[in-house]
Amino acid sequence: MAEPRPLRLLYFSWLRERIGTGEEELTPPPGTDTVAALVAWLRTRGPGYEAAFGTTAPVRCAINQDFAQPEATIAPGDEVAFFPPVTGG
Amino acid sequence: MAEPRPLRLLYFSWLRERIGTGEEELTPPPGTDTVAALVAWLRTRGPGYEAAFGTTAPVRCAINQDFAQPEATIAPGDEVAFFPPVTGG
Amino acid sequence: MATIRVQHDPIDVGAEFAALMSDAHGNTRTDIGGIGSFIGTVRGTAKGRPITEMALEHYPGMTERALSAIADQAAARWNLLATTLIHRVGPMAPGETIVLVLAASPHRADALEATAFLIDWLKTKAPFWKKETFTDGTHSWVDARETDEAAAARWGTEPGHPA
Amino acid sequence: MATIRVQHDPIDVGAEFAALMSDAHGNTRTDIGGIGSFIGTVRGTAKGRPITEMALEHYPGMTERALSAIADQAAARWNLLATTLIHRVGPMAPGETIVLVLAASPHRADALEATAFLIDWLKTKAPFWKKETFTDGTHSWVDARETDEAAAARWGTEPGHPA
Repeated sequence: MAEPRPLRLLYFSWLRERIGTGEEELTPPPGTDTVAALVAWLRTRGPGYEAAFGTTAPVRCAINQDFAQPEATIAPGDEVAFFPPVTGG
Repeated sequence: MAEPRPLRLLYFSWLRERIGTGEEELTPPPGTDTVAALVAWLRTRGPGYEAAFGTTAPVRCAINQDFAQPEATIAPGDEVAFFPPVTGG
Repeated sequence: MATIRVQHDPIDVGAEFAALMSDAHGNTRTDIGGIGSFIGTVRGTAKGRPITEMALEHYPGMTERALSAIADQAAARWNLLATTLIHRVGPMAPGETIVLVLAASPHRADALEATAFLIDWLKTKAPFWKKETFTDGTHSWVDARETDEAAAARWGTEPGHPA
Repeated sequence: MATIRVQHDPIDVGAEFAALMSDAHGNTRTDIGGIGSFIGTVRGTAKGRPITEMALEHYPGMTERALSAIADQAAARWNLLATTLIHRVGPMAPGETIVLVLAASPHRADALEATAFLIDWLKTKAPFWKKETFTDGTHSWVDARETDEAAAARWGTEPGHPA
């Protein structure tokens, strides 16, 4: 079996500020295979994560640079980004 | 009574080319007091006018630089312009 | 605040945009949030035949009145901070700019809708006429298009003015 | 034929228009009849308070993918000859240009509709985030607006992509 590869996690805007980093590599526990499950696990990692994911403020996700819904599947090695609704233009 | 003042007549685009001038001063017969009556009289003035006004090609009119309908009233001294539907932009 | 101009000289799009973004003292305006624009250019063919030149004739005096009335209508319908309507006259080569419309607003919906309105009305209510010259030297006055009338009609009419 | 760019440098509207009107050999294109444009600028106030700076953050990589996908959608829906999408990132002063959209077509209806579509989708589907700095030094991330979602929704969705 291949070596398990970590997720590449990216945070933008106020999620980056609350978590305290814009990028990290993490390997969540086995079975953490959806966006929703990943968020639930991240919230256990400390007050910064709780401040980022534990409020009513909407958070969007992209897997490998495509928008993804909470039920979307994540796989080892994926680039998973979290950010608020976009406000460019 | 004041001296009767002629109309200032302007022609644009292919009306100008067919009539052979872009501008002239004319005093139509008494009673020529609408755009339609003016056009009817102009058509009697020669083949150039007939070629300009006597075809099915639509002709627009402006009195004193405002668009005017055939039944609009004209008065001595008015600037009356004839032209095809506009095609700028 | 409308800039209305009929000119023989080429239109400098960048300079007109910069002018619209400047206040009376030459400082950059900070009340504008979005600018809609339409730029009309001379196409190199007409009815499938190549052209060498497009010439624009107009009705001096009435043209400026008509363009001002169109800008006034736009200002009455949308929240506009600045409007630019510049139309060239005389001979032009394929690829050159015939007309420039700019509409500035705090918000983009107003800017974009006003831009569409301004060019739709300009095309049907301002006294300009296009003449195309073909490669064999013949020329042809451009016919008005029913699609332009339909585009203008969707905005309704202003009171007291024929459509 | 889409020009997609994310840049720190100021956007030169006149230069981008000239580039869009030029073919690969530097000659003026003669197939274009109309160019629609939207220019977004930094307003000097937010929620009634003056700002000193607007900073734009983005998601490098995904941004370019998203902008390309938006341009592709526009090209699939309208008859477009060229499209330009340029978005600035980093700090900007009030009055500066944040975004430039250009859509060129043989005909103006396509150019204008595509312009509105491009900016509506860019505002809701491209990963940019705005941060305003107020005169007292505090800063605030701009909240997404429901009106932007509604504006984007009127164009429908592309197959296989969430709205």
